Amino acid sequence: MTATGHGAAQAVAEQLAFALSAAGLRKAYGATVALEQADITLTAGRVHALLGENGAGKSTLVRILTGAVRPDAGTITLGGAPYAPRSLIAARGMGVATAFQELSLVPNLTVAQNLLLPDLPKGPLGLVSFRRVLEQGADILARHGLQRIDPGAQVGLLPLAERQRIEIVRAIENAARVLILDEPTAALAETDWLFDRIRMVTAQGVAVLYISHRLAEVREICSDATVLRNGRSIASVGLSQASDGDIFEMMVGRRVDHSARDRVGPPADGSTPRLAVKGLSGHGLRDVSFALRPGEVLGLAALEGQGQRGLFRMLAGLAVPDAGQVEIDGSPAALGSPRQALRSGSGLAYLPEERKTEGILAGLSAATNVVLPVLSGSAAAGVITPQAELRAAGPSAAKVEMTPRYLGFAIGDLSGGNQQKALIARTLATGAKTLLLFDPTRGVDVGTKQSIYAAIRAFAQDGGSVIFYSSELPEVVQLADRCLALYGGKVFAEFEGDAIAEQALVTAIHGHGGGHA
Amino acid sequence: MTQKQDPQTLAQQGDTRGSAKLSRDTISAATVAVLCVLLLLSARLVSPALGSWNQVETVLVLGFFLVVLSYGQGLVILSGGLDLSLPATITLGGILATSWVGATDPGAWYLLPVVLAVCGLVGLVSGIGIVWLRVPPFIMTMAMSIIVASALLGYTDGTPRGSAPDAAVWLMKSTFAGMPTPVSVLIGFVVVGWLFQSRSIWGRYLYAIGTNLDAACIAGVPVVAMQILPYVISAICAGFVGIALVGYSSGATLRMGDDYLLPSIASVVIGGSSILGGRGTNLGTVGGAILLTTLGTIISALGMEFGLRTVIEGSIVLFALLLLREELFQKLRTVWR
Amino acid sequence: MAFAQHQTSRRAGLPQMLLRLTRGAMLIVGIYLILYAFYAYQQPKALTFSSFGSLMNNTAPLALAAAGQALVVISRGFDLSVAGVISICNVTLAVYAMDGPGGALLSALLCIAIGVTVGAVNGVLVAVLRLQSIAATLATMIICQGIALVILKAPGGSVANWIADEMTGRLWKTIPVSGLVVAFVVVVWLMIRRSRYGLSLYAIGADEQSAALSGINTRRVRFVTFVLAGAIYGLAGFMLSAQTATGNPTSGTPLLMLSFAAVALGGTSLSGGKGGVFASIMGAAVLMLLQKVLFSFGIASFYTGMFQGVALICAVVFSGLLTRLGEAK
Amino acid sequence: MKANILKGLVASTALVATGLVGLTAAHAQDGEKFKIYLSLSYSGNAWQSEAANIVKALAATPPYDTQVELIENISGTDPQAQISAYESMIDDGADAIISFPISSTALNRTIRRGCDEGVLFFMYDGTVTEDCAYNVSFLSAGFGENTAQALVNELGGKGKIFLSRGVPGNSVDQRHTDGAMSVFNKYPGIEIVAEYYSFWDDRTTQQETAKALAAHPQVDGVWAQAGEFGVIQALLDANRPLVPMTGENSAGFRRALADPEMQAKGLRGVSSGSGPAQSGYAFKLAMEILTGQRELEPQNIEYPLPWVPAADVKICEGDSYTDGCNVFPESKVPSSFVSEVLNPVLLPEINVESALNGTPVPGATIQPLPADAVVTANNEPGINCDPCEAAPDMYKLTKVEATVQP
Repeated sequence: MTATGHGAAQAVAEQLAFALSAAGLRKAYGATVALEQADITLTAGRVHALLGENGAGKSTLVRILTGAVRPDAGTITLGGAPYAPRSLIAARGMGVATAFQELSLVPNLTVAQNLLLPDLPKGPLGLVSFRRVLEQGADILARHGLQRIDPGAQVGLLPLAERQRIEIVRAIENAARVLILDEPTAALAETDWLFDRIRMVTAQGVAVLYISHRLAEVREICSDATVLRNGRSIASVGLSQASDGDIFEMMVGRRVDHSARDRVGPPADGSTPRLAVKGLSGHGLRDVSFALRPGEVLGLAALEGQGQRGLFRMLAGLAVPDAGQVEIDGSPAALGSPRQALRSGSGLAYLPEERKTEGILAGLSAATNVVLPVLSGSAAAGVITPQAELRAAGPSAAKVEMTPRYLGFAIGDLSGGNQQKALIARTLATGAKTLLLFDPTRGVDVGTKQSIYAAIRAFAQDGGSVIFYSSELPEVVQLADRCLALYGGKVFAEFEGDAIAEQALVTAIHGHGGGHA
Repeated sequence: MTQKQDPQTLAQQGDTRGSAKLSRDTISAATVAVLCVLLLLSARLVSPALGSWNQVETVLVLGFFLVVLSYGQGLVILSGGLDLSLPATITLGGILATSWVGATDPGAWYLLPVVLAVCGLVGLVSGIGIVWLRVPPFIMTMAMSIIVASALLGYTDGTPRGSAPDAAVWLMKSTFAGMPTPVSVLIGFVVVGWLFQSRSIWGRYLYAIGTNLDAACIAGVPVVAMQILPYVISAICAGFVGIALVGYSSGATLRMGDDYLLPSIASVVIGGSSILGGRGTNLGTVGGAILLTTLGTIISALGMEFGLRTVIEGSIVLFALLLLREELFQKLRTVWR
Repeated sequence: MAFAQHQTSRRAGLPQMLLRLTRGAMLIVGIYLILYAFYAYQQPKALTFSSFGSLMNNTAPLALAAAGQALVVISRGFDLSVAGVISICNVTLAVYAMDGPGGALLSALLCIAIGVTVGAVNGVLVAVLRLQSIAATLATMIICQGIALVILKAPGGSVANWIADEMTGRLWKTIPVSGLVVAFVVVVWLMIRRSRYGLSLYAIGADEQSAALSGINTRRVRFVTFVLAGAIYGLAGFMLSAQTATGNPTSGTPLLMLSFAAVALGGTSLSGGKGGVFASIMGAAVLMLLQKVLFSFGIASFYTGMFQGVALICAVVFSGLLTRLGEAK
Repeated sequence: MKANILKGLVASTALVATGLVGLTAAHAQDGEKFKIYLSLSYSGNAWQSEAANIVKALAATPPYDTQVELIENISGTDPQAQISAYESMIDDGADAIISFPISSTALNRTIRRGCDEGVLFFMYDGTVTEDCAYNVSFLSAGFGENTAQALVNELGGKGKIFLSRGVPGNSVDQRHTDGAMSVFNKYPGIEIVAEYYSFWDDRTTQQETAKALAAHPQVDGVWAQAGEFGVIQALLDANRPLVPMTGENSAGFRRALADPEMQAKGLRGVSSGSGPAQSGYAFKLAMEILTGQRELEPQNIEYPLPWVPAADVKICEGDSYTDGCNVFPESKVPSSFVSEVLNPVLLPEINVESALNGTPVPGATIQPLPADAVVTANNEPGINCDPCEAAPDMYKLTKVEATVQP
């Protein structure tokens, strides 16, 4: 805090006046009620966490506060005055700005233009002055320690992490009173930069609403939390007074089992590897070799952009390697498309990174989404009925503890967590013996995570092989039998069994120490 | 609700929020059907002869062409494309049927399928161009249309010869089980079409690639084949319409398909499908096609100036579109919950 | 933060040049010049001012129709009403001819007003009522065609002489007036492109939701786009009337598909967010020139269509290839 | 992806290459001959291609075969495209342009430019209002009023009738209909119960007639433009009796008029209307002027109105209209074939094969047009002249007399 002596009291008074408070918010989309009864109060200069499972109504609450949608009922006050923004711009005008989870940057405009939208500085003739846009954009980037980003670069061509930072910077620039950060760390491998920024804005008396699934982060930066469940605000608590277990219980509605996993010893080395990767290069990967044995869960740990995406896409048949070979069950495999990958040997099933754009088929039912790869198996003479689909999807859905009722719904109407469950169920339903899971629990709540972990373990115990990448190291620690740390497109270190520890992984993924364990 | 509660009590609270149940597709198909019936009934006000079973039969026979055609168009749109080559392909079917087969050729039983296969080839070329050469569907099919039309012009030297195959005449002119044959065939076609689109794995695949091509590919859908397939089916449907038209009017002309392009697209969108793909049913499309034909029949009976007729026709299309709007569906679903 | 990978540094070399080439109108301008060279080789008269002038006159209506269409396509939409607007403008000018320069100005304004009105209706249907653009404009097109037929039942009437003569003439026997009208639209476009609206137009074409979340009023931008496009169609109708000097209630129909072909030839992606108005105008110019070139080569007229179709596919494939080569590393 | 790109490059280059090779091969020239362009608006129906075929056949018949370089061009239904085509022809040094004009006014400026450069313009069937062009057309001969009167006569002055019109928004359709209405309006007993557009096409006529029949149970007569055979088919489809009707010159209609079975069902009427023979006549006229055999200023020339009542229909045995026959049997031509393509007086050198295939008759030579062949047409404002005064007796009957009084 940089506030000095006598200014502090005055600042506190102002801060209290600037607090945002919402009561009894309700919002329904047609028949779907997204938010039933939500109350929340933000205090200026402090970071308030919003916790809840996917589909609890967090996004809707954010959209209401942002002015993107209007509530059906309830009231909001901002600094004591009624607050009912009719648009995003109106909300910004009142000092409330949001960094969205699904980034809201326009891909074909430049960084500077995105930062300044919609009020771009004008030059003579009333036209946009590209020079001033670039200057002002560069200024903003510099202010937030992002000088390395070219303000004239097209946003769509930047890596995801940089886009996330730009999104956050833009929100900060517009947040005079309230800053809303929706999953700001989803694409960020480390939080130092972000937390610096947050501390800077709270020092200026801005209230921050922080939404994240990562409780460790929340504990680090937030002082209070509101828990949403099923569209209701269940409780508001001071974080120092609540244990993780309490919070999980409020979120999920039951105690979460956090017992350490029992590692099954890897099978004898003599067996043929289910998947053998030899000297694979291309798409950011440089000469990577490893083998995956039956019954093994292999974790990949890496910072953003170390070639893990390329590896998965090449294995899934979505990208063509520059060099190298992939063997399945000992014989070379031609992976020309995901369909071919599914049908090579004992099969490779891929869970894509982006749930929305590569995963779900929004208009179709969850059951169809689950059984799509194996439709021909569940169809009699090419004819398939919705009932047959439900029956076929049932067993796989049960493995990820997905409520059967949801199978009949359009998957686009389900919460993110249930969508992810359906997608995992899909990889299980394919019957493939090897699963390629890219960040299987991205943006998923604690309860869903546990179900997914259980499903993965059960799959491995039945003799299946799993290779997964996770952006969260604890997940790797908890789930993997063996772990590869990628750095610069190469396997930098390998850990096995109890050697997989968070501290060791952190150094390895940064390219320090280690060597082959 | 900010006070702290006992987690156990909280845990008892279930998810009480409702969710959408009624399918949008059901509503749009039903709406279109209701509109058709209303139109036919109100037609009695115009002329007492309208609204009779006789007129319904006329509408169904005249609507035969558009229903078959817009089924193919509907599949293409469902898969995320658009087929502008229909007029030329209709003409291709008609011309080949008259010039290769002719009235009494005993080889009609294998020649007519060959004609359909040639039409399918046009669709195949379009599909390949779209998938492999990555030409946008709009441009690819438009170019194919120009190419096929010009090839036909050259092939016929401008004059289509020959007369309608007997089989085609039988299809359009005879009666079967007390109903005109085209009506019976139409019913069969709609049932088979429904089975294919809504109850077959290929239909599912088409919905999947129309919804999200990348996701469908990752899910293991054979995307290349499935992107090409609808163009082939659509071209075969168009060829079939060409043969049927020849049977109906006993001869082919080089411009016989021209009037069907926009109505085929209109039927699909009126039937509640998304022009962007991935949503819609063929029952809706059938309804849309019949609605348009009914409308044409009634307007033609009004004896108005052609300009005014056109204005009214356009307005009713617009009205149907407004009625089938997304927001209205949301409201309906809320009310009917 | 040594690990942060920077892909922002400017890439140089051939791929980058290719990318530049396909972004702008360079490619299509190049194709035009090559075609013109062929044409001039076959038909030396092609290099006279009068030949070029009449080619410009021929091109202007389609070029303007394509310019308006390009706006809508950039915003990720389709506008079929172009045919209707042009027809209405044409019959209106033929039925209510106003002579002299003042009359011409009034006529031009009248055409623009017609276009703006239809565009506003489209705008309301698409931006406010959220109809799919291709469906909504299909309906407005049918209605407009009907209105044109109500105004003028059969081809006939005559457009004011001043318009017919001056708008198709040449200034100082050299510069075609129709070319100037098109150039005027290009200049206006270059300004629009650099305005807030212009950036917003590209933004909603690329990603409407992001644009909305970035604070762009997407409804307004969409609405304005249809209105602007309508205004340009009005000008297209005006120029068409000047060229044909008569009214024809179906005069706009042939321009419908051609306007899309021109837009695609100009490299404007039909999926929105990319391309430009000038490139589309050049696309239209290439289409019209292609007719001349095919004629000068004496292609059997039955097969002209085959060449046009193949040329269209080749051009689109070719520009797509260049774009992909440019984007690949 | 790279493979795809290569594939695409190879394919497109190959296409372009073959195209260009074809282009250069096709362009051969002979400077000695008259360069005559045949400009069609569109092809694709029997009428248009027959008209083009007889011009081609004539141009291949001695001595024209050594005098003429005939180049055909199809520009489409768009006036702009035809303007562009005319301009190219003028630039290419055409001596004459024989053309079916798509618009009566849109082409005027270009035609004027061509006239200034010494090009002769011969319009057939359709007309232009530019007075430096020759219009060869039957339009002024009164198709509408004569057929309407014939129908009224058949119906005895009263009854419910359908009007099967042509293309909406077309000046020819308007002229025909105006002429017909000038007669129908005189008879209060005649009630027009349905009026629809057939687009001069059999199939559309059939569909539109079927719709009208569904709405109107009673119909006593049909006045139709081209596409008339569709009316008969629609009536048969609906199991209705046939009725008196008038229509144009399709072989199907003429054969039906002569068919005793159809007559028994009630078919009577007249076949009249537009004949593709006009193009051959226009071409011969152009050649006679070019070769100096005839002096003629640009003017409107009337092609006589064909007129074949049911009683006069006679099916031909051979390949040409000899012994007063005027329709070919089904074995020779399809029902859409336009019968008024041969003319024993004006075009004795061609036969049915010429009309179907554009081939000359072996051994035939070009016969000069009769000295009195040229009949000046009446002024029809907006159709063949503008501005001009319409003749007061514009709609006077020439082929038939009113046998019933209103």
